[in-house]
Amino acid sequence: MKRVAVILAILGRSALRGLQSAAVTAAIATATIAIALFLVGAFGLVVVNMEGLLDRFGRDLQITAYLEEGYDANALRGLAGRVATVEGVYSVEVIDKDAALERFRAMSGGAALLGGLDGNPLPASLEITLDDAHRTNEGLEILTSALDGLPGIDEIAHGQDWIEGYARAVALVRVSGYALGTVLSLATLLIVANTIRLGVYSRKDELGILALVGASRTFVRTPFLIEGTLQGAIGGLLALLLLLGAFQVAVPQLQYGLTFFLGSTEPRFFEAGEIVRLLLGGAGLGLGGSAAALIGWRS
Amino acid sequence: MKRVAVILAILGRSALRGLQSAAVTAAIATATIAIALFLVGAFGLVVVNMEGLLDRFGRDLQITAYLEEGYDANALRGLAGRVATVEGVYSVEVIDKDAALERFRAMSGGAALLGGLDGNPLPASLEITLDDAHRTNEGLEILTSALDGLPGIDEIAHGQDWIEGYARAVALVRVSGYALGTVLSLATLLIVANTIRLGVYSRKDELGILALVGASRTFVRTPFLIEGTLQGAIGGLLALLLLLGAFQVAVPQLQYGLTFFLGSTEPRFFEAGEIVRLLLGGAGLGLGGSAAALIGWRS
Amino acid sequence: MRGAWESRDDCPVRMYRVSKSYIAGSAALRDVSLEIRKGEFVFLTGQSGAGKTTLLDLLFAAERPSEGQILMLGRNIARLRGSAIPALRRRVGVVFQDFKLLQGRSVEENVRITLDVVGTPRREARSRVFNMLRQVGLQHRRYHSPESLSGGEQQRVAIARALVGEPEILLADEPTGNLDPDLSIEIIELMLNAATRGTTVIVATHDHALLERYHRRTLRLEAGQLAEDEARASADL
Amino acid sequence: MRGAWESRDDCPVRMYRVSKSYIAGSAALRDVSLEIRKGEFVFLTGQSGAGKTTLLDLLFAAERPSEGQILMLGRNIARLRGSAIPALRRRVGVVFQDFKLLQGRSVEENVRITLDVVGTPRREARSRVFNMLRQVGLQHRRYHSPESLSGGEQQRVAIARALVGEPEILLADEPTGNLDPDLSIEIIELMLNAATRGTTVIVATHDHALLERYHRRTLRLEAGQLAEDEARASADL
Ligand SMILES: Nc1ncnc2c1ncn2[C@@H]1O[C@H](COP(=O)(O)OP(=O)(O)OP(=O)(O)O)[C@@H](O)[C@H]1O
Ligand SMILES: Nc1ncnc2c1ncn2[C@@H]1O[C@H](COP(=O)(O)OP(=O)(O)OP(=O)(O)O)[C@@H](O)[C@H]1O
Ligand SMILES: [Mg+2]
Ligand SMILES: [Mg+2]
Repeated sequence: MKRVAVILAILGRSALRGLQSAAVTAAIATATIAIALFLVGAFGLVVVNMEGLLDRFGRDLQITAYLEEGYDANALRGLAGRVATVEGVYSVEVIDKDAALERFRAMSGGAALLGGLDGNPLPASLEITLDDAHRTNEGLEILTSALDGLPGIDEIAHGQDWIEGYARAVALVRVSGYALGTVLSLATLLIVANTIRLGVYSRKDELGILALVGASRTFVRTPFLIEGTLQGAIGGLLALLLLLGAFQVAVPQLQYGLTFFLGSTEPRFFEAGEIVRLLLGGAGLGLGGSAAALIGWRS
Repeated sequence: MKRVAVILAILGRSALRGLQSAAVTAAIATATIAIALFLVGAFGLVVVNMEGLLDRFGRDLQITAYLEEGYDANALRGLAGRVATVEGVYSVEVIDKDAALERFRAMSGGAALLGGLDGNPLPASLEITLDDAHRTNEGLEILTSALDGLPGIDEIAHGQDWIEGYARAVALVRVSGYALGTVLSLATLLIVANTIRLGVYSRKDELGILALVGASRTFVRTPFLIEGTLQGAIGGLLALLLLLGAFQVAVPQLQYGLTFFLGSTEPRFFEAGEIVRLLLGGAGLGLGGSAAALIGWRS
Repeated sequence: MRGAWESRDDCPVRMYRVSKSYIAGSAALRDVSLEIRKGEFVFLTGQSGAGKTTLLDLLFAAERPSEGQILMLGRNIARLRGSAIPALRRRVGVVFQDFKLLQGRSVEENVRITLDVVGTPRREARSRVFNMLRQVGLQHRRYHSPESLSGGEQQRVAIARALVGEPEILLADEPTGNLDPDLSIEIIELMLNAATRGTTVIVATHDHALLERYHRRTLRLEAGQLAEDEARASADL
Repeated sequence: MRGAWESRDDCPVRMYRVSKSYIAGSAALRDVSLEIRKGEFVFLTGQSGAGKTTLLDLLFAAERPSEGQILMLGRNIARLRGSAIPALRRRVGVVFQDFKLLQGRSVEENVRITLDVVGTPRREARSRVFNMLRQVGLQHRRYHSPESLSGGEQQRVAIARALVGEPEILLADEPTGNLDPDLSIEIIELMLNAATRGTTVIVATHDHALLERYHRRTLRLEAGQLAEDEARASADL
């Protein structure tokens, strides 16, 4: 056991000395990892904020269920309560006949149309919003069939086919997000592995000499793996600092555009969990990269 | 002159031999460049197609100018002709009172509302689409003030504030596109420079030996610059092939989602000019990267 | 730790009909057979390209023989699994013809590597390294890097690295090629001492002055063949 | 091409009170003054670490002197601009103690580099390289890489690289350290021939056998100081 501890200490020191003796190479590799992770992080920030944005847009979109004539206020409230229990429904608002007339009057040209009318031809309605997950054609179908079973509902309207438009936008962000994200992650993996491999390559003499003096595979490789992991973790940290800096600089710069389309909500930075994941990702990339770089290295 | 030719030939051959003798390093560097450019390219493709998509969306969006009563068909056509000359107007369609009534009848609940009416209370209108550049709040203002000056126009409507929504979407794509694109390009530049620098670093013995046998700076550096340029160009070519392959594979895979939100239009690949720019970009990156890598190299 | 039959064998180095060709058709080593006893000190000589380095490379498994059997410390090297090679090498000290020092590491670290790979505690390692460096006259350079040493100084670092672990076998390839005659003698004396303590020593050299001065068993290679084995000749007496 | 005053100077190598310290306080070279005539063949000797390599390094501007003046081919090296160094080096052939061959390039390419840097057309270069390799006995290995050569073979490639350009000055650092006595003599003869054709040759060596065999002017360094200059002594006669 003592010997294991001694060897571990030797390997750890060896890794540090390796970073020191190949300082320039290590610095370049770390910088590259930082850049690659910065890229992933910047992309992640944009996607995270875009999804938040779409979510808020989505919450403003409503479905209107027009009701048959002859419902009194109590019956209306009872119906609204039952609709609220339907899967995917986020909120229900009751618009009675008077409120509907009021609204119509406020619409352009509405007053002119109502001029010659007696009574109130407009129906009462329920304005329904869906929760995040159901803001799709499927969610709409579930709602429609649920409402079909309820008495008193005459017609369901979801103005201007917004569901389709919204689903398009969500799909657009999701698909391009996933596609770019996958490509970006794969590319980062490869770039980091390549960078570390180049670093290992520039020290191939060292690997060879270690093997010649009787170092085992573990002894030769472990310091490189430790170095890779350290490089990755430091790269991740640098990426995080870069992202934070860029975020601080960019947000006020883009303030006009951002308030314009994010409304009052501030764009958000990563949360603690996401930060930890970024750092662990960096360390993992470094470890994986150096492991990959050492694959097929004959000792 | 002959000697210059001889030396150029020697340098060219030397570059090729360098690539050969450091084949693994060169291959790794080229692969890294390819990946980085693939990333830029993939991002570029998504942006290019998203802009096309937004453009098509935008063309479907219309502004309606309601007209005063008492216009006959001729006067209407004259007015439409004048509107068509307004800055930013892409097309104008005339909807007379009959057509407007027809449309209203087709709307949900419209027939019920019209039940008790005599005559046609609906106004004639012009449906105006804007060209790409004017599909903004500013474009709308220009149009509005131009229409204000025209006789016979009662009210201008642009349903559901689409201009704002559209401008938001365009800004979203543009801003995140520019931001990510800038970051991506900078990162690529740094990654390529770093990669080539690591390659140069792993051959520092060679640089040293060349200097010791009396090679001039030019003689030592030119082959590395040529190598870098070749690596960049080949990396660019590989990136292009990868992109083409990914495009061919991804498009049918995503067909459902794509037809859904791109409509009938096929997603497009890069045009010749864009391809040339990608390849030149690769070569330029390689050249710049190797030049940067050699900066501060003492000979 | 070692099997009883191994330690009972008094010839830690045995080669039987060994040949080695790097390039098909031309053999660097041809049909070489020899035995070297524990604690023996042997010179290996021959012209440039005769196969001295090749023979040493075979002995510590840097190369595999094309034909024949090699027993090192009782193990058949021709059949050794790759993962068993480091364990063999930790029992063999090697002075390489081109030194093979780690650039960017200090002289001390270069020498200490031999002790690091067997897990010697740091304190003990440092004092052993210091003593070893003193024996080759480089204790005052221990914190410098090999690049800043003269050719002969680098060679002595390589020798210190090979000897510091008190190996059972020492293979030294031209260990005095960059040393002046006085230093050469000092270094050879160091190796002779190691032999007295039980290390089997093989020294490849071109230096006729050394061969004549020490009159030890000398293996002479000629174009890959063992042309002369003086000790064997004397064993015939 | 060269200034008339340069070619008129019959001492292409002159050092005047040159000192060199790598580390403050300890001098690798101390107050060395010497002159070497065109076509002269000089041995440089001294113990390991005496400063032989340092002296040669100063002569081809791999290092700058801490004090003193050095004239090489009429140019003051201490004052040479960095960009003028390659031009000097193209007129000086150097055999490095550690060879400094380009790994991954063939023997032929390694030797041809000397001709490439001065822009010799390929055909002429190849035939000159071939002839040179034949003189060091390696024409049959010209397409191999240095790694696959024995120590002595690599050393001869380094010698061929230094000589193929017919330099005005040849600096050889321990050029026979890895060669057997017969080959050593062949190589020294090669260098003597070059001297006869007008090349100024300085050979650093530990090999007393060579010094005794050739009885040429011998500079002996001791701890960085010029302890003996036989030719100077004979000039006193
Ligand atoms: N890796 C290799 N590939 C091909 N040929 C090789 C290789 N290593 C050695 N040789 C050849 O095998 C022969 C013997 O080489 P070796 O290095 O054993 O000679 P040596 O006796 O050590 O010579 P020296 O005294 O010059 O070091 C030489 O001709 C050499 O060129
Ligand atoms: N770059 C350097 N930095 C520090 N010290 C150096 C450097 N180069 C040489 N030295 C020291 O200067 C002294 C002279 O070194 P030099 O290489 O000239 O010796 P040498 O005569 O060539 O020895 P050898 O015969 O062993 O090659 C030595 O003590 C050496 O350690
Ligand atoms: Mg050898
Ligand atoms: Mg020296």
